[in-house]
Amino acid sequence: MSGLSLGGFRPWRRAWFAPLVTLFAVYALFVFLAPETFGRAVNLATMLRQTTVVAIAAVGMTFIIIQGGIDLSVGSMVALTTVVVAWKLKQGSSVPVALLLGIAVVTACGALNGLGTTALRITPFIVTLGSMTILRGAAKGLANEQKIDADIRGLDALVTPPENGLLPPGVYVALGIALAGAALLHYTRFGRHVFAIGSNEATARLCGVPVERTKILVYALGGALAGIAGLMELATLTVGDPTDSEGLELQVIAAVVVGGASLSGGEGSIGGALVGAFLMTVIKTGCTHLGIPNWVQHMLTGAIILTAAALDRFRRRSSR
Amino acid sequence: MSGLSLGGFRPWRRAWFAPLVTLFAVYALFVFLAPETFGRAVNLATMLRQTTVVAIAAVGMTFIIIQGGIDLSVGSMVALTTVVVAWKLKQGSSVPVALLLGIAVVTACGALNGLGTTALRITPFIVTLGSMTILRGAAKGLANEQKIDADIRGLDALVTPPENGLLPPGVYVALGIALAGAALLHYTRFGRHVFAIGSNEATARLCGVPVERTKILVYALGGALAGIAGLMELATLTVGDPTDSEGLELQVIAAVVVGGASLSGGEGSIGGALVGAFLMTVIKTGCTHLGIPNWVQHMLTGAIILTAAALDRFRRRSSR
Amino acid sequence: MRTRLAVSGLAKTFGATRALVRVDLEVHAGEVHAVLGENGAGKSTLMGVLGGVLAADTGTVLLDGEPFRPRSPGAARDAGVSVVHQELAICPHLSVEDNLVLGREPTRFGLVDRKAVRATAEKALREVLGTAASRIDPASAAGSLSVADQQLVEIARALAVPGTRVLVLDEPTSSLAKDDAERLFVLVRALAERGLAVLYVSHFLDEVRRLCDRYTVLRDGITVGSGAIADVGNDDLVAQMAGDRSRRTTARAGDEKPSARTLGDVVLTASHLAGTRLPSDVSFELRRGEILGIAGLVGSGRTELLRAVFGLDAVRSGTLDARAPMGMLSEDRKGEGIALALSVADNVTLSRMPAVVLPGAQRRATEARIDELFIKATPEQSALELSGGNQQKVALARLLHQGADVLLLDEPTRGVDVSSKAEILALLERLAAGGKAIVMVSSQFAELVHACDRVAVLRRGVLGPARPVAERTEAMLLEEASAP
Amino acid sequence: TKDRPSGGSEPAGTTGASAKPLRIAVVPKGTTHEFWKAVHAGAVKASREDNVEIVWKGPLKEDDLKGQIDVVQSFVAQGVSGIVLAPLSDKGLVAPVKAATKAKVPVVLFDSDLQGDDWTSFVATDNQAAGKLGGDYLLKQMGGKGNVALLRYQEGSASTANREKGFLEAAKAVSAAKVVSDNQYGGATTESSFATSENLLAAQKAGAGGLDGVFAPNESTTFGMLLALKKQKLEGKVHFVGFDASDKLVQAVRDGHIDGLVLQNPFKMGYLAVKTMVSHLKGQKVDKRIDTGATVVTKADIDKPEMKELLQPDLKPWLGE
Ligand SMILES: Nc1ncnc2c1ncn2[C@@H]1O[C@H](COP(=O)(O)OP(=O)(O)OP(=O)(O)O)[C@@H](O)[C@H]1O
Ligand SMILES: Nc1ncnc2c1ncn2[C@@H]1O[C@H](COP(=O)(O)OP(=O)(O)OP(=O)(O)O)[C@@H](O)[C@H]1O
Ligand SMILES: [Mg+2]
Ligand SMILES: [Mg+2]
Repeated sequence: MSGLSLGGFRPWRRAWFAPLVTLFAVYALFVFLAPETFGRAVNLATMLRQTTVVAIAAVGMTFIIIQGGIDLSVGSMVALTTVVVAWKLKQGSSVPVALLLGIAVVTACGALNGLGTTALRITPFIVTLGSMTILRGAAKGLANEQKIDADIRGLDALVTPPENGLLPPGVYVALGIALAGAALLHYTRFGRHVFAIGSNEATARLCGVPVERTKILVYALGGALAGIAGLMELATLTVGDPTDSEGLELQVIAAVVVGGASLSGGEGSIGGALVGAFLMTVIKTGCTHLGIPNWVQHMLTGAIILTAAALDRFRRRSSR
Repeated sequence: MSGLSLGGFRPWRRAWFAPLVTLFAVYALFVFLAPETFGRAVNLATMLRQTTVVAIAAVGMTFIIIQGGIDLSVGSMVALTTVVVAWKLKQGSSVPVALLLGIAVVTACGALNGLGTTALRITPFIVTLGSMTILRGAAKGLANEQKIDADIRGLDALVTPPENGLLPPGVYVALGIALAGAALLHYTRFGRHVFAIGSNEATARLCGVPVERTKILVYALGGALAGIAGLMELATLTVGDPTDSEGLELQVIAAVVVGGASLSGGEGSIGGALVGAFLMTVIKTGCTHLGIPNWVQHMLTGAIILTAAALDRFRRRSSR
Repeated sequence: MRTRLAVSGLAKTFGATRALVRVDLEVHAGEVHAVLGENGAGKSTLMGVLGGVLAADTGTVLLDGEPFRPRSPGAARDAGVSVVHQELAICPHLSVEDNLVLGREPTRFGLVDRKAVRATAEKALREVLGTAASRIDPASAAGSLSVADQQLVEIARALAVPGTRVLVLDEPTSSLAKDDAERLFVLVRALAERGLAVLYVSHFLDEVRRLCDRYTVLRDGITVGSGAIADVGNDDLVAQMAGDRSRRTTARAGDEKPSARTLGDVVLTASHLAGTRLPSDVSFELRRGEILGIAGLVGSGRTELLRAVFGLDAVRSGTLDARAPMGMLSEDRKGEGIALALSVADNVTLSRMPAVVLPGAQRRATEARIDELFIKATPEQSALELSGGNQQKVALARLLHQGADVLLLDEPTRGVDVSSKAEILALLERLAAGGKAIVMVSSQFAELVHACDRVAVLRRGVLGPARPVAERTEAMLLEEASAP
Repeated sequence: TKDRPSGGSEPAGTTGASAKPLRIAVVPKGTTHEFWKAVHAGAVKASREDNVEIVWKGPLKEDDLKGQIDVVQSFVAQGVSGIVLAPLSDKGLVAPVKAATKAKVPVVLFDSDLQGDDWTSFVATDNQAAGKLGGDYLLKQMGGKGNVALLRYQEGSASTANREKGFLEAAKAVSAAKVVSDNQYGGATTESSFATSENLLAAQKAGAGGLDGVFAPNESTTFGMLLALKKQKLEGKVHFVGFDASDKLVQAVRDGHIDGLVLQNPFKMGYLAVKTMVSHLKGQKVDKRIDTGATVVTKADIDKPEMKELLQPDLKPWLGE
């Protein structure tokens, strides 16, 4: 369960197996149906780029969900980051200062989420529902209920493929973050503590795990990653948009859970979350390429979420 | 906890106490700040009317949350109901047929949610996230991606105050539903089983509680009430709107949890949920009356959700 | 005598684990039948099959000559088999009375009949608790009761089922105090007299000897022996359970006396410690190399004493001087003892981990503990898949791995089989000899007398003086604990 | 309407508060699109000229019908003097507007139409005509032939649906042109429009010359499409006509990335709507329909003063930002 299986390599036992199978099946289907457009390498590159925001946020959400929490404020955090950075840039700050400030602000918001669940002991759902609303308001207020149109000074290079390559730097950033996240989760004490708290908080406390500190760190990490996702979003939008990313939280949570995590904590994997995030993009892109109407696309997305989850149940049952 | 305490009357121990205090405080504040407009009786009536949709859906959600589940599809269900009923009416069906069909459709959807959590054993969050997307797609498809403009033949009377009264019939319907729901929850076997499953599902199963059947019934009930909420919504909108009520699920869940329910199940009350629902309307209306900009309103709403939750924590701690 | 329950050739596998291989069992009406075996032998799995929780792979069960294949716990109960499972099954948010009638709520006009509920609850509690029934308020939330009282509520629930033909009790006394257990024995005998067949799982051989008529021994999922209790000695039973496994070093029984140990400096001092509710006045001093036992009745606040010392519960007044790091083992195995979803390796090493965790090193450390405590598990197995006794050992292994100098043990041997219990007590001896200081709470006063250097008695939150164990017997402890 | 207050000094809705100035609620469809900012500025200008108080309040979420109905009901319950409203649905707001009229709170509509005639006046662009204007211009730029795609805005939004309808009308009138995609919705935000646009361009093989022109019916879809074109290095290669303006869009017209933008006059819309309401409350007769017009701005005429006025109305004096 915890990614520490030391026995033989049995991929069908892994959390990311069901979503990966679903992904391949869906991908193959779309390639079959639209080989000339969907099957092109540049389309793959585009889809990878479109996934970066959700993927980066999903890495943070994986930690939060494994730890037994949830973060509904991630969409608002992403929007707030685009606004803060655009606002700073407009004020004439240098790019690094603006970026760091943006990330620092949402990291602090994440830490506050963590404080709410620990010091005030309110359920994470409610704490982050509250901060989702508050941060959305803050973003709108800071931006004067408008898009902030600043010169983003080359930030868009993050999501623009270089002259001689296919993939923009942002995709590599996301991959790097995912790898670092996976290492943190599986090979450090902090990561094991995250699993332990999600699995049984009382036990973890009894074992001397610094439960409060770990939780706050996890939420702060989630915030920091939402901040980086926000930078990608700003690089894409080129304006600071306070209404941006409404509902992103559900996409991110869906990606993580489709990727095999359990909302009751103690289970989940970063690989699975990435696969889940990419699966969503594939469905969306494939539907557009086939000219499938929006409403069918909605229904397909839902059906595929359910299929992946049902496949995952099957894995769990057979591993008993 | 279960609302059946037979000891002395200690309101501060009750789940609805913290939200009620918050409600009174917020209400009084707004009356103080805008006595001439906010304090009018017609304003109270308007607010009650505006709460009916969330309140009716919250009664169903209370059952679902006490039972240890969650339902993200309630917004889509409300929208689907408005579409199905408007579509039927446009086709020339009689009003009762259209209403019954609308409610039957979403009740079935609710039952399917229940089946997903029991037969497929997928977590409720994912099942209902899937059905939220599917039902939204179905509503858009059925409505041809347009609002359905049908003659709703007097249905709007539901939310229109009668000539000689203040409150429209819809408010009484909501109250009746809440009373019936509370009775069902506290005075029947079914209600006790809902609490037992949410408190400890394995134990309930060991004791011969029909866990699967109860769960399916609870989700079906949630669907049926979402259907009735959908009727109220249609009566308000007068058109079948497939894009309606996006994000309603979060409002409803917030109302239930602000009202003292625990998302890990076993705890909750209908009275609390109603108070939670009304609190949200009061904040919204108060902000409009005071001419407070949207972004401040966002922040206030979030802050008040957090305050109510923190007060509730305080109650729980002091009751130990 | 009439055969009430006949089990033959029963087998049950969980994935690759063969929990039951070939189980045969015959229980007569009117007898109390002991089911014995080491941790992980398959006792609870068998009870699960009888109770309709698990479906057997092969084999037959006959109940009064009729094939018996319950499809759910409810069906088993309705067919006359009611079960008290090893793991606590309580709905914490519901009141005690609602728990007692759960699944069988009496109704009137479609509504729950509160009066009948109350009557049923009071009757059931009185049956199990006798005059002590007043200590449980039927209207209070079940989650607020102590583990022992929750266990009693569960027993009362099973007994309250009308039409029961077979009563299954899976380690019912593992968390009960002496007097509650005694009352239960009387009750069980009376039920057997009335013609019930009782299946009784326990690791306490004395108890089994007093209570049961016949026995069946399971080893690795196979029936290896059965007969009348009166015909076998305890050593014989233990040998049947352990089989030819040579790990039992009974030789160690020789070096058990604590006299050889030298006491070190004081590491823990409590003076007039009081918690928010219990305990109310606790003073003691603990040195390295010492095992201090705490005896007391259920509800005397032993658990809360340990929690207050460890810092889990708030301290209202008094002082606590801890000069060395502490580690604690909870009596609530599922709630605080282990993380069920994690692997055995993660559970064991959680309490002390390097900043970077290497799977290989983690496995090696775990394997050492598995050998030390005879845990029937592999490091990568999920803790959920272990038998109750093995889970308890994992929790203990975790504490040992932590390496704290002061160990607070709340019921350390709960649910552990006979041979392992001796091993664990011997291990505690060795730890103390190695310079650790141990506080041990146990409802088994005999165990305290056997393992501790000094024992103090906690009565209604007040801790008496700790006296050397040489001056005390089990009976004296019981007398002091239950003095008015 | 029949309930026009007499004498002109005291609006019927605020009985008992005689000395108070008129209080007019202005309810847009959302608060964050730049379009509504200009409306707001226009409304403020009118309010200052006529010395009335305006309350600016949109639904919390952009384009949320229920939210807007709640806001209107709230204003009626409050008893404002009049409501100036951009209805999110031509049917959904019939009942609240009727209730307002019944409570002697007159309603002036702007931007979008409403069924029935419980309202006093309607101040708006003719959206279908504006869409057709954009379509005609796009096809002219394409030389009257080729493949065009329409990126729709959102399901059930009447004003943009009318523009889309007008555009399709124009496109279908030219037989050499082919509409290759008209069922993709960009959704309410820039981000979703961008993703949909990218996929749309890829699906139509725009990079390989599969697409000659695109049309987007509002600001967020236009911006999303612009970003997508830039991302695929198609800006200036695929003809593109959008709707409404913002700084970035204007710059794109200058750079030749957008052939033209259909402009409404939101400032005038807000201004005239409030003016009309005040006139009505003062007992004057007002027209039932007031057209605020639409024009296409292109690179060639972008620096003309009358376009400047439309593109970068100076909002500072009115909104104080
Ligand atoms: N759900 C499960 N999945 C996998 N293995 C299991 C599961 N439940 C039990 N087992 C295994 O089956 C075997 C028998 O377990 P069981 O609980 O019946 O033992 P027991 O005799 O009751 O032991 P104890 O005295 O410790 O309670 C053990 O090896 C255990 O690990
Ligand atoms: N949270 C609680 N609220 C109210 N009463 C409680 C609570 N927890 C425990 N009690 C009661 O306090 C008393 C002491 O409990 P405690 O668990 O400390 O006793 P103990 O001596 O350790 O008994 P046990 O043998 O069950 O471990 C019990 O009677 C129990 O019913
Ligand atoms: Mg067992
Ligand atoms: Mg105890």
